[in-house]
Amino acid sequence: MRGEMAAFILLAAVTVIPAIVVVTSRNIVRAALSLVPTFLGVSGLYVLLQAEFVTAIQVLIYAGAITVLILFVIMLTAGGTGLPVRQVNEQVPLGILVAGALAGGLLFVLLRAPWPMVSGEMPRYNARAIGTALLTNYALVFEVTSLVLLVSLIGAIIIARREGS
Amino acid sequence: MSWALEILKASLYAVIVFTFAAVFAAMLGVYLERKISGWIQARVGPKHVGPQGILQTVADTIKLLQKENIVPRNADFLVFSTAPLIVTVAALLGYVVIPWGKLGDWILIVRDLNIGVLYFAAVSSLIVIGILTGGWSSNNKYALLGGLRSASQLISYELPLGFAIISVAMMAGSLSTVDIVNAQRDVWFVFKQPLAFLIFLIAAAAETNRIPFDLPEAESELVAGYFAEYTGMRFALFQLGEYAEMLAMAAMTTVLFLGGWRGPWLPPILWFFIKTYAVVFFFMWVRWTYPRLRIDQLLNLSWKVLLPLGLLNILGTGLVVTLAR
Amino acid sequence: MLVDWLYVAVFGVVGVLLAVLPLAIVWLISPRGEYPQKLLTYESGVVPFGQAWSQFNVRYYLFSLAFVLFDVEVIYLYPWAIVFKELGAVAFMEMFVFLAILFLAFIYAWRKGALEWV
Amino acid sequence: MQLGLSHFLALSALLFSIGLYGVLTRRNAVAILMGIELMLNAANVNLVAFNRYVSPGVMPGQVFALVVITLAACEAAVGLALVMAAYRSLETVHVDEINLLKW
Repeated sequence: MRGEMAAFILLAAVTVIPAIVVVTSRNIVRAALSLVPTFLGVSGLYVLLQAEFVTAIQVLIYAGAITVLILFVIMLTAGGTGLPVRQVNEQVPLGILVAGALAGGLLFVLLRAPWPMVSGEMPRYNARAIGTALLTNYALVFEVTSLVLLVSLIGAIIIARREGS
Repeated sequence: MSWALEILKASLYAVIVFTFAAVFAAMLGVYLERKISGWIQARVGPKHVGPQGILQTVADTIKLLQKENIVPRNADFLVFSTAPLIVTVAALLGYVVIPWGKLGDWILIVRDLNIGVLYFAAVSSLIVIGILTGGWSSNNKYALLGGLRSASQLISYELPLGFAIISVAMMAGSLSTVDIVNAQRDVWFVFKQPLAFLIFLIAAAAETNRIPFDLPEAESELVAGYFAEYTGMRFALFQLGEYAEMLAMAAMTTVLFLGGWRGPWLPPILWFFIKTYAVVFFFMWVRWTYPRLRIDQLLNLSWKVLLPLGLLNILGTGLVVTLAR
Repeated sequence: MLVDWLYVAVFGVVGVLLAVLPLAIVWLISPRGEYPQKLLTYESGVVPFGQAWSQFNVRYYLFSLAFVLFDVEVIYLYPWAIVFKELGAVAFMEMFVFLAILFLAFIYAWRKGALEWV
Repeated sequence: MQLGLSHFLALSALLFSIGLYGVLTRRNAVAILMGIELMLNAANVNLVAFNRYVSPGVMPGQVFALVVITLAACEAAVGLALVMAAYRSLETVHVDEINLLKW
């Protein structure tokens, strides 16, 4: 048990510290790259929560695909580090206040609420259980997902494409 | 206490696998590449260091160790130094789920993850980040262009690769690599899924930047692509990552389609290596025989041929399996 | 199960350490001599002009866009692939509808030239 | 101390607030999207944590975590397409300079 706690603290550090870099770094590419350890840290948290399949998906989609997309867009627009330009707006004090207040409020509520905790283990074959759930109980969610993908692909292509070409 | 023991054991495994990859994938790989290219082009290849030049790569490694690590003034130092590490470590992480063989009842695998092949696909997708940032951080036009091209190529071929893996998972009913090998007790999946095998082979060659898919580093137009600015050991790490990934892909081809360690007479480990190096030889043979593709041909092949074929293959397999149930 | 992933984590950490090791050796034994010309970006031997960090064509974006969306589709194929045998024809039909809708997306992207490298 | 639900909830609250801070203070539209990705990740941690500690054995949390990942990918794709379009016509990615509709 103590091992799990140590792993959690380590993963929390791996998640939160790069996350702070993501929102504060003046170098936009480094900010985007800091997303990678954050995503990997979150996937480690999923391991602790016995969600193997979601772990792999987190790495595959977030770290392997979305980060690449973000890096592409940074390289295709501003191009460089973004260091010569101001990266933050005038809301920094307000932002700190709001984010701090939100964190405080959330922690206050979350840690006091009496959650109906149930002890038990997750299914050993995670992917199998998810597949069964997706194809039976959540079949509608599953089908609608493909519609969402279709619509966002069409939308994104229309928006990103140069007109008339 | 048991945790500490496991960590120690895992570190030991990691050191062994790392050394194995450095020796068998990179050193032997580079040597074989040079020998085979020489053989195909009717030359001799490396000959002077050691018998038949077998120590050539060792000499090269020692040479690279003495080289200065130059970081260009305009480069982004932190990103520049991290990029080769990402490529190498991501390539090595895939080795966790490869079953190398069987000794009695004991399967030689670091860890048989439930989601083995998905894990393999996930960690190899991290290589893109290393290559893209390596190209970007050099602040060199050719390197950046090479990095962008390489990233487009790698992401384009990741999809057909995934489809081929899924076709095999459908036949085996599991994502664990050991289960997949065990499912090929009677017939290798290459005979049940020839199309998926072809797709996987092409996509694997593209994922490891082999000619005819080596556009990112095309010497004649891009100097050396994304690692143009890298020198000495950092350059060697990129090479190590690339060859480690090639061996991992060849091993994965063996696991998914060629029955893994299965085979008559010879011990299983030997079978596994024979099959894996046969695939490696195939990659090299193709590399020194075919000319480079143009980038539009490259992307067309992935998006307009392999992707729809892979999808149709999955649907066809699903239909057949469902009907035959 | 946690032990499995402990191995993965250790592999990552030890991998980084072992990759840094030769770099450390190099740092110890390699010669060092810095002068401005050496630290110049190499490019192809010609003195570089301008910044490399400039704008590139949008077509790279269209490919990565299509990649992300189709990659998301793949994550639903994995769990389906290992259970569809037990669930029978219904599961196959569900996936057929799912893929058919995505095939429309694929055809759209193709027809609109998003998969075209011009 | 036993590792429990509250640890994960606290971490996800922290991650969410960090993401929110990024969204509020960044000028670069891409950086704002990165903040949103952090917030979505925080939500996902919550979903999976509740699944583990409140209803182990059934999978709703993890299934919806997958759906959230899907939506995050769609959001990133469409959002970044908007950034590209804005950059093409206005030559800026800074949201406080994209103000054609404001007067």
